Amino acid sequence: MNPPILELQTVAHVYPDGSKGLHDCSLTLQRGRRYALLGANGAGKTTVLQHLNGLLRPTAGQLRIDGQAFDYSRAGLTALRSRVGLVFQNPDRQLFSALVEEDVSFGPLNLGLDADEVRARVAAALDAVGLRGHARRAVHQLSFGQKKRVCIAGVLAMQPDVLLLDEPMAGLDAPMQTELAALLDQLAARGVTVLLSTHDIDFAFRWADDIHVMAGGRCIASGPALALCAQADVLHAAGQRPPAALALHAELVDLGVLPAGPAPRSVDALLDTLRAQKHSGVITA
Amino acid sequence: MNPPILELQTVAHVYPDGSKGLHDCSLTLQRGRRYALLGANGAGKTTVLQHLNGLLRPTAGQLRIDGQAFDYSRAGLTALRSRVGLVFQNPDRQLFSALVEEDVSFGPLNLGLDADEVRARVAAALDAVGLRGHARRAVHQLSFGQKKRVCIAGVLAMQPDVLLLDEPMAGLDAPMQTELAALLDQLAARGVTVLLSTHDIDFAFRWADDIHVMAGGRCIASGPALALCAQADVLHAAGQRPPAALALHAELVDLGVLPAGPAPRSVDALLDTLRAQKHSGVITA
Amino acid sequence: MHIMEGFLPPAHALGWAAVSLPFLAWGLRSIGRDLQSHPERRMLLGVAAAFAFLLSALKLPSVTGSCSHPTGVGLGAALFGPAAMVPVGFVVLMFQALLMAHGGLTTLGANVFSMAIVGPFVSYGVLRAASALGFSRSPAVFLAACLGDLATYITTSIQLALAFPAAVGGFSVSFFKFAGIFALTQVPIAISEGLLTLLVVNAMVRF
Amino acid sequence: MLIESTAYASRWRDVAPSAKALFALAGVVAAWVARSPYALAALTAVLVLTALVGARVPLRAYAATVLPPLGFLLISCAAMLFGPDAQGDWRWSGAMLPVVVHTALRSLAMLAALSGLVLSTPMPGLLALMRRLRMPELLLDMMVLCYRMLFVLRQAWDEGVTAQSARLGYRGWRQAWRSTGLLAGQMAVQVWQRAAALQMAADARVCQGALRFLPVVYPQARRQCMVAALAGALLVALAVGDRL
Repeated sequence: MNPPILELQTVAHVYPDGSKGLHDCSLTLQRGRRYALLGANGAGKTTVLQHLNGLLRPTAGQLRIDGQAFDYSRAGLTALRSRVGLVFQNPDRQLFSALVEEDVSFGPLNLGLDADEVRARVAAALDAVGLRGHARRAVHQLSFGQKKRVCIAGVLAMQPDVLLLDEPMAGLDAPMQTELAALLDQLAARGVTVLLSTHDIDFAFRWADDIHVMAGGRCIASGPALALCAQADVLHAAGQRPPAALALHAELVDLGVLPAGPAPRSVDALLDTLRAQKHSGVITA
Repeated sequence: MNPPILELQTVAHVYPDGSKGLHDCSLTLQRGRRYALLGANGAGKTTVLQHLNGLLRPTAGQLRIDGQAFDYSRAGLTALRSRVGLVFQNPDRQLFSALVEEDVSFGPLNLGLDADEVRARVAAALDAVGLRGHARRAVHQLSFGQKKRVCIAGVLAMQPDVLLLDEPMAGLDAPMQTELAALLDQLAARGVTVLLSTHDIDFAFRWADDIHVMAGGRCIASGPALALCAQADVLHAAGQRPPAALALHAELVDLGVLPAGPAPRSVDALLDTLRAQKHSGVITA
Repeated sequence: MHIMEGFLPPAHALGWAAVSLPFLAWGLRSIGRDLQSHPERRMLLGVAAAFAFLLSALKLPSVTGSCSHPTGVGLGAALFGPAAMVPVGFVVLMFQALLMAHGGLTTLGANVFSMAIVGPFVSYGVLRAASALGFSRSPAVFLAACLGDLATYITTSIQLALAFPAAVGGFSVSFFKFAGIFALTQVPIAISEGLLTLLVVNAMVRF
Repeated sequence: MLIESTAYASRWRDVAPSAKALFALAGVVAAWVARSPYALAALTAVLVLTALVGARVPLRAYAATVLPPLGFLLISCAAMLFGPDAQGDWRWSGAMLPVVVHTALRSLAMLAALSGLVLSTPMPGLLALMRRLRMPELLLDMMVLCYRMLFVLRQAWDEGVTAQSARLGYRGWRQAWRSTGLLAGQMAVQVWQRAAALQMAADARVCQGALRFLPVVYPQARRQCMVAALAGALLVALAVGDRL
């Protein structure tokens, strides 16, 4: 097996004001998978993301990239950040330029690419997020969801191997969430490792391949979404209840309404299963 | 029957930039009930709330309070805003003071109350939201959920008859949502009319007595939560799917797993019903 | 107080630009030195300029309809030093000219001199002097902002009088005419400015 | 901000800023060169019409833009024509009249020249032009950030005022002053937090110091500059002719 593309090893972080961000936090990211970083507010999700991108430096423990300990040299940071893109939660705190295409060009230009290459990347990134027609618009004329997509384009234009997103679904309504999830799926299908933080276990269960559970500044459990969400004690320790789809499925299997087998990933999928059941007319009880 | 405490009658609102906020929007609030204002982003929820508090003035139609048309005089606005409190979505945009108790005293001081009365109200409001011990803390040291409660205390200290909340659950994780919903229930039990906006139909269905559904700047339907959520066509027009608990209940009744009857209000309640079913050992199919 | 586009004769417009330029260069160099150790200062001054612009476009409660008072320049001088305020003031004045047609590009040099150089220096000086004399914070801040504003308005009156000396009596008569007629708007603005700065500083120190 | 929204809606929005700036510069030079009131008035008329007809700036927006500077013009001209004399009596002094007329007309012409530019060119275009004209990088960075943050801070300010109004914060003048002070103080503190957040976001995208952006390309820039230079030369020729 390849070494993980990114890894935190027993990382601790103490903020300058003395508050503890992380302690003894370990987690790994494998190439091309979709990860959810699940935890309550204040569990340390944002701090983890900032460590993975080299914005924060561990007080103890280490960050490893491709199996190598990361050295925090200037060149190393540039290389790390060009491979690991981070999208922050609030667009108004990360967009510098008022013009969409200018802002997206910021990252690629910093990588030292020539103008033609940058132009091509900006166009491709705006295409990917569905904002090609808005290249010449002013950021302040866009909706919240569009601004969020400009932020993502700004990171995609750097063509990262790993994309980190801090609470990307916050403030988006259901159709916008579906759209964004589809975009992230596309990226993952192209081999980009995606890690997003969320406090919504139903979303994490529905979307992620693997889940890292954070509580009190530690990653208390990691694993495939299905296996992990079945561990009620772990979820409880993180202040989460089991995903609705999983809990319902378990009850319905117990009652003999549904055959045993892998649980559907969402309540909608469960509803579909029940409807199919009805048409087949078989009640196993 | 008493006249509704607040009412919008065929209200239209056009923003100065020409964009339409509302058109032909009518809805009523009866004393002491819990209302959800349900709709997608951009459906006009925030605009409705700002009309109910007199922050915006209808381009056409009128706002009625206790059955009287509202006159937008200076004195009228003061009276309206002291009776109808509005909590905005983002705590950082509505907390201005360094200390918690100072911020909560902002409204009562503006009402022109004397210092003792203000002190008493601040203490009572902080009690109500469970932050009494935090009165002297700095606002910026609080967690997101605590800030949200300070915002609510700031409005409660004005002792409003009607409490309006814009997307109060946004950004809160599940335990914090449960806590806030309990607080709102307490207020409603004391006779305060509560109206909150949300795009989460599962939450609206679980919590509200009555639901107003917004779509395209209009209130397209109003009614008791259960009756309203059964109208799939109305929900569809508002870009909503039926609440999961309701849909699941209907399927399970159809399959004969559960007896016909009123649907449980939440997936958790449904799970409880299923568990009870299992123990009684009766499968009606 | 802004001198409008084209109001100054060419020689005066260019002359004031030539006077302001060294101050601007000096301000930029002083910031540039700091950037080595504090890279976030670039962002800080950009955001601060936006905030100063926002405050300057504010309609103050007592002076209805009046806007584009140089609010924040005195405050900024106290926080960042008068040198850094020259570029910040330059940016604010440039934006006022381009986004609100207050002031102008041909008169930018003159306006920078009165509002981004004289104003902040006077504010800073008053603040230092007041604290040396043992004033408490509130009167010191009020005086600094208020006198900085008044100094700006007097400088502008001098600039106008130099450009348009009276036919009889020359510079001094002309100066008193400009100073007299603009006092109607500028003195209330200076007092509001002092008051607002005082409120802002009092709110800030509580955080 | 009226100028801002008008510029984005202008028909000449996508004309190269260098061309529009060249024409505006020619207008400024011509206004400085021209001597007779008639020439200045004609120059003003040409420049105003160019903006209204050529760039399709709506008359209402144009009028609203130039109104505040006209107020300054009125007061300043009044100050030169009236005022206390050596004895301290207020009187009309006609001796200044020719100077006042010339100054007022020159101001109007220049105001027209630069209003035409800013009402048809959104700020990013002007900033890109300044970059090409080698304005110091630090100054440009400050302007880019200032321009973006203007909108962010203004929105925050408006939301703050709305939230305060909901709690009766602008009920009377006392409350209004107090609320304004509180809000301004809270937002002043935010200046540092926002700057820190922006710096972090810049670092995440491998910021190397200065902020760099890809300039917008105007494919027709050459031709447009030629046309602007020609039109500008005509304006200057008119002014020089007036002087001779």
